Amino acid sequence: MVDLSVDLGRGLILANPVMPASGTFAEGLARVIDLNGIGALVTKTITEELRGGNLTPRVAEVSNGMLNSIGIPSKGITYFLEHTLPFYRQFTAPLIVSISAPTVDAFARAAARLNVPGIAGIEANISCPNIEEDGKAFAMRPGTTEQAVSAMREVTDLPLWAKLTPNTGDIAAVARAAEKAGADAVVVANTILAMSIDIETMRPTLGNVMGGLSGPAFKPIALRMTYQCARAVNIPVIGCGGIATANDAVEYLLAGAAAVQVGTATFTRPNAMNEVIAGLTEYCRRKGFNRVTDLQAALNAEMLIPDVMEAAQ
Amino acid sequence: MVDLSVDLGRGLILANPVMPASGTFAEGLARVIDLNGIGALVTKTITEELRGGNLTPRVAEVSNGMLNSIGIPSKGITYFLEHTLPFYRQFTAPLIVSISAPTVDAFARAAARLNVPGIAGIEANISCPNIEEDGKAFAMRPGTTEQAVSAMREVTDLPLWAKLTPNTGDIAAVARAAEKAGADAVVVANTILAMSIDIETMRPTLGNVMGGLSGPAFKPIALRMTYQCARAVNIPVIGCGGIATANDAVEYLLAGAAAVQVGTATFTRPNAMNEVIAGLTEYCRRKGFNRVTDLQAALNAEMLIPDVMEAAQ
Amino acid sequence: MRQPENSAVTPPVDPFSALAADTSARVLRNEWVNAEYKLIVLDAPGLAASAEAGQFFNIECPVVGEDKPFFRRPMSTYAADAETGQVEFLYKVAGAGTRGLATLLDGQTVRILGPLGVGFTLPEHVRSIVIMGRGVGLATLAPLAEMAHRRGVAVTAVMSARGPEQVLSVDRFEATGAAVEIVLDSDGTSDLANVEAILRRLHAQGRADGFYTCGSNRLMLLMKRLAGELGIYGEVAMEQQMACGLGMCFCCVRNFDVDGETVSKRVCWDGPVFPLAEATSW
Amino acid sequence: MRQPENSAVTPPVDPFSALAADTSARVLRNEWVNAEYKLIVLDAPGLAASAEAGQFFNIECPVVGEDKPFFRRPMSTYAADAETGQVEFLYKVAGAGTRGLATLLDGQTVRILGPLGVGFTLPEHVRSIVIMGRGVGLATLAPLAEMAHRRGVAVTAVMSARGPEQVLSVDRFEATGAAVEIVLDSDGTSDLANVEAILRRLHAQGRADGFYTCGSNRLMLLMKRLAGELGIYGEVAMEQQMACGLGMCFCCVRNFDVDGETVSKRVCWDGPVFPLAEATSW
Ligand SMILES: Cc1cc2nc3c(=O)[nH]c(=O)nc-3n(C[C@H](O)[C@H](O)[C@H](O)COP(=O)(O)OP(=O)(O)OC[C@H]3O[C@@H](n4cnc5c(N)ncnc54)[C@H](O)[C@@H]3O)c2cc1C
Ligand SMILES: Cc1cc2nc3c(=O)[nH]c(=O)nc-3n(C[C@H](O)[C@H](O)[C@H](O)COP(=O)(O)OP(=O)(O)OC[C@H]3O[C@@H](n4cnc5c(N)ncnc54)[C@H](O)[C@@H]3O)c2cc1C
Ligand SMILES: Cc1cc2nc3c(=O)[nH]c(=O)nc-3n(C[C@H](O)[C@H](O)[C@H](O)COP(=O)(O)O)c2cc1C
Ligand SMILES: Cc1cc2nc3c(=O)[nH]c(=O)nc-3n(C[C@H](O)[C@H](O)[C@H](O)COP(=O)(O)O)c2cc1C
Ligand code: FES
Ligand code: FES
Repeated sequence: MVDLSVDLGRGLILANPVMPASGTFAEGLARVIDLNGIGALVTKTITEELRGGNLTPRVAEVSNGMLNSIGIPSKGITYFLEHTLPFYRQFTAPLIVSISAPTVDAFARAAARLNVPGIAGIEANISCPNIEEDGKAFAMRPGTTEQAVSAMREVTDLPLWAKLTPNTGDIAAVARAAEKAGADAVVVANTILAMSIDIETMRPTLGNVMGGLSGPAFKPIALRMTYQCARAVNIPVIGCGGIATANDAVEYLLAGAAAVQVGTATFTRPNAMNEVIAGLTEYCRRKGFNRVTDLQAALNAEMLIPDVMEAAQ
Repeated sequence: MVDLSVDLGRGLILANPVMPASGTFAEGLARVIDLNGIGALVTKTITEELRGGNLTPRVAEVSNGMLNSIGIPSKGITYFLEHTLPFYRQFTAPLIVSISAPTVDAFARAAARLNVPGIAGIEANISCPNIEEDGKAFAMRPGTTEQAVSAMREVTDLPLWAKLTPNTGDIAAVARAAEKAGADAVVVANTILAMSIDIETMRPTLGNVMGGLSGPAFKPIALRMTYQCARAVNIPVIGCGGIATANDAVEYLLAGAAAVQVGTATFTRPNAMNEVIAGLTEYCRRKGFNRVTDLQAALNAEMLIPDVMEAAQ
Repeated sequence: MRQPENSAVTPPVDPFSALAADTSARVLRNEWVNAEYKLIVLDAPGLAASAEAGQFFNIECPVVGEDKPFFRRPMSTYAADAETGQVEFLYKVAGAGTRGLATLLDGQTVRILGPLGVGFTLPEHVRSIVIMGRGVGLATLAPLAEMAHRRGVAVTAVMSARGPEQVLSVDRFEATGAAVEIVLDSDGTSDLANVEAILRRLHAQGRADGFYTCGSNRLMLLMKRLAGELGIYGEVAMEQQMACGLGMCFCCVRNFDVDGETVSKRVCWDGPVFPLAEATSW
Repeated sequence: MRQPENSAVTPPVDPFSALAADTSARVLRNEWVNAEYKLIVLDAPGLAASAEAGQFFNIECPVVGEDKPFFRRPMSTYAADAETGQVEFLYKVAGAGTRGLATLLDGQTVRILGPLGVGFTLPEHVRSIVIMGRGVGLATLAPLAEMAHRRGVAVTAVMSARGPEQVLSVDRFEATGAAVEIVLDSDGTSDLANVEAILRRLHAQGRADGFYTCGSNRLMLLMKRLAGELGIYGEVAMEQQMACGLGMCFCCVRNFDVDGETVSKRVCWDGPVFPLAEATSW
């Protein structure tokens, strides 16, 4: 029997390390798969206020991946607590609520409102524009990351995860800032900004011109960032980006992730998370690991050389 | 007849906007295709000093792309001028020499040595580690970019291109710094740092652990950066990243690129550049463009909204 | 407050029962019905075959050569029979996904996720409806005619097309006993004024206490205006690009007019069938 | 100095003549020769069929299901006949690329880039050579035996394998008149001491003024040591992962010992055949 459980800190123990990525999961999946098999449930990002989201088209296909510029349409936290939360209370898997806000204070206000039964943790989507800093995302810089996370940490005892953006030059520094500010885990990473153009209409394929790349095409980048962050911090790193199979999840765990999120893959294979869980068990069994957490230290590091940002050139 | 010629500044006019990306082209291609059909020839990056390159394995396959950690093995500029340059002198396509260096001064020294017949321009690969700044690549920050480019500008009247790295949080700012320092064009972009792990051996697939992602998987990211840079500067932007077909090249030109570089595609289809050139002509004819340069202003911008770094979330 | 302890290994309280399934369906037939459309007949027992009129499936299209569809493609149920376990789609071969779909041979399998979304409803008071569609919209409406027939609701089908070859599934409508009126671009009968005249005549004849439409923005707007003017109940089946088909990604939104307020709804989740009164131009 | 002006539109001075081509070759046969190896015979006229012993091709392997090889795969020329225009490869079905290659059916096409690299040479003074290979290395060496035969050079082939089923292309060697000695793991004859004894005997008999090897690091090191000791000329065909196959990417480097100095060379460009004296362990 392989032990799949993982401890993500502050008393939050998941039955297995697999959960949905924010914005790629909602109530509808319960029509198709048993949500109780999943390690945790993570909501689409919500905001305090009502928000509309972006222009359509909001998604586009690219080579082995997708672009999205959904934005964060949100009915607000009050609506969420009254109408959405009760739905999730029927499941045993712990619920992580993803929140976002345009200012440090608004992040704290939003976090404070989630101290209610049925919410097991908060994922702060700090990959969103900070209107007090020219619209640059909080998670683009260590300083603004630290401010946002600290402000939330002051108002909540729930497990608090910081979701980082890949659109930064030094994600390890941002992860360290989140750790320093009291985050219990970092999620690595949100989508990377990208674009495509329809050469027949000569228009961008997204109404919003640019959008985030996700899916298999993004995996090697997010995996690298997961590896960099796992070496930079002592809190758990939750890997996310292009995971579609158990093999992909194993790569992330070997890179040092404590758990993984499956996003885009659920759109094309609604049962992807369950397949990842089953395949992880099988991999551990075949390779002789009794605990899935053993993978975190199993990377064969004998020839690892110092971590150079520009190994590539 | 479609006019494919492009003016890249400082008197450098190419017969067509298609050229190889540095490090994906060498003398060997002349065995298979006629190099005189190509818009320009761009060498693998050379350095002043002898360099060995990285450990093997140096490449790995990923989903619709590849990772490389070749490094910059180089026989030095003297060897290049004596042994390699004469080979390229037989072709009519202008030769661009890619150089790299570990310090600002060394960049200037290298650039100064290229004022010789048969060299039509310099591409400065500033995506390499700056040993005076903790090993961070010059092109990761506007300041170090400006220093390196200015130093080269002082010593050469050749067309001078700065090749930017995608491993930065704000590539448009870096492009502006290059322009300010006197670059005649920016090349967008070098490979993005990535990783993959062989789950059977539990080792990184690259000897160097991390390496650069290139090929189709990278295209939407590099295209976005090309678009951002083209809006940020008035010098030509040369688009590079995942271009394998004429349609890909058209996307870059519509995004505002003046010319394009084809890299990884040449490894899998040695005739890729010629196919891109032929397809570009055909596209222009079909769409009624007399000059390929007309594409640069043809993006249907009626619904373009302001450029937000985090359009994705 | 938070409840991490009990959140781990407790088994599900109720046994799970799905409302939709990702069925690996076997191709029984995949044939051209005219120059642009193919009909695919699948062996897809279980939940899939219980699909109702107006519900749809999200279909995994095969990768073929340069055609590499990443998303699934939404398709209305053209027919679903819980007894035979067969599900059918009528589709227009357009881009990468449908070109891939068109290559499927008998005996191959294809994953179809469904039934999805909210289908057509026939409120109690509705006894005689007009179904008006164009192009592939008629594929979506055919099962509605059969549903109406089973409920004893009379149907008039107004079928619009470019020319006679593009009129799809007349036989399906006629088999339900529906009165069929065909309007064509090729002879000018499909122009809006004429269609409006037909709809007013049907209403005057007492044959229109429900309007149902799909496949044309122009026709939808006409029906919506007349429905408002004449106080007729109506529904419209909408299309929008989709990724998940399950209400998760919010890519498939359209604007609706709900009591004078503009509201964004997900076509895959709140629809694809919506009250005609709420629909806005697309 | 720089010459942008004249650099633009001047037509090429000499008409271009290629030394290698990316040939779209048609599959004539693609058959299993044992449990692990397949032989593919291609119709590939033009430059491809002019490949010489030791030269290789970079082959575009088809995408099949989950197998999505991105790079081409290098394969030695197993046979190339400029007259018939046929080119053959003998390959071990191992990973994603070769599994894809194995699915090719007669009549399908496959792109093969070549001939590439530097093949075997037979210096003037060499009149009687020993060819020693193991596994798929024998595929690389078979054309050498034929080349030697054409030049009137006598050949002894020492063929090493796990068991009798893994000995490949004995017939090819025998057809050239080569003396064949088979050494096997299964009967212990392949152990290094025995092979060394065989080589020393051949040398003593005057049958070894050239050593040629491929496919085994162990055997290569043995031959290198003996060649050094006995003053025998030698060559080895090397393998290394490749991307471009044309000397452009520098991924296929190995270290060589050139006059006591460690030098990195590209297997695709400087090789794949190298002087045995320069080879180092891989
Ligand atoms: C609920 C619903 C039911 C549908 N039922 C049918 C049907 O029964 N028969 C039929 O032929 N078509 C139907 N469509 C339209 C069908 O989904 C598109 O024709 C199909 O997605 C086109 O895919 P493609 O790969 O051929 O085109 P491409 O142009 O390659 O598609 C590119 C992207 O745009 C999307 N897209 C393109 N056209 C449409 C469209 N009209 N609606 C939604 N997304 C689109 C694709 O799904 C894909 O994501 C339906 C659409 C919806 C939303
Ligand atoms: C010059 C040369 C000639 C060769 N000739 C033959 C031949 O005639 N017959 C034959 O069966 N094999 C030959 N090989 C080895 C052959 O290239 C590999 O077996 C093949 O690339 C494996 O690909 P795969 O997709 O099956 O394996 P995978 O493991 O999926 O390959 C993954 C990657 O590793 C590379 N790789 C794996 N094994 C090797 C290897 N041994 N050498 C080089 N790259 C490798 C692949 O090319 C690919 O890039 C030759 C190699 C070289 C360099
Ligand atoms: C349609 C879509 C919507 C998303 N919405 C959110 C969101 O609301 N909040 C968030 O933090 N991340 C959001 N993401 C990012 C995902 O959570 C995830 O970080 C990213 O897609 C990479 O994982 P993947 O490749 O497995 O999809 C969204 C991604 C997609 C594709
Ligand atoms: C094997 C390999 C070697 C490369 N070497 C260099 C180099 O020496 N200098 C450089 O500026 N870029 C180098 N690059 C980056 C390419 O020039 C190009 O920027 C990148 O690969 C993206 O383009 P592509 O997707 O078309 O390959 C290299 C890329 C590859 C794949
Ligand atoms: S398609 Fe995802 S919400 Fe409708
Ligand atoms: S394979 Fe590219 S240099 Fe050898």
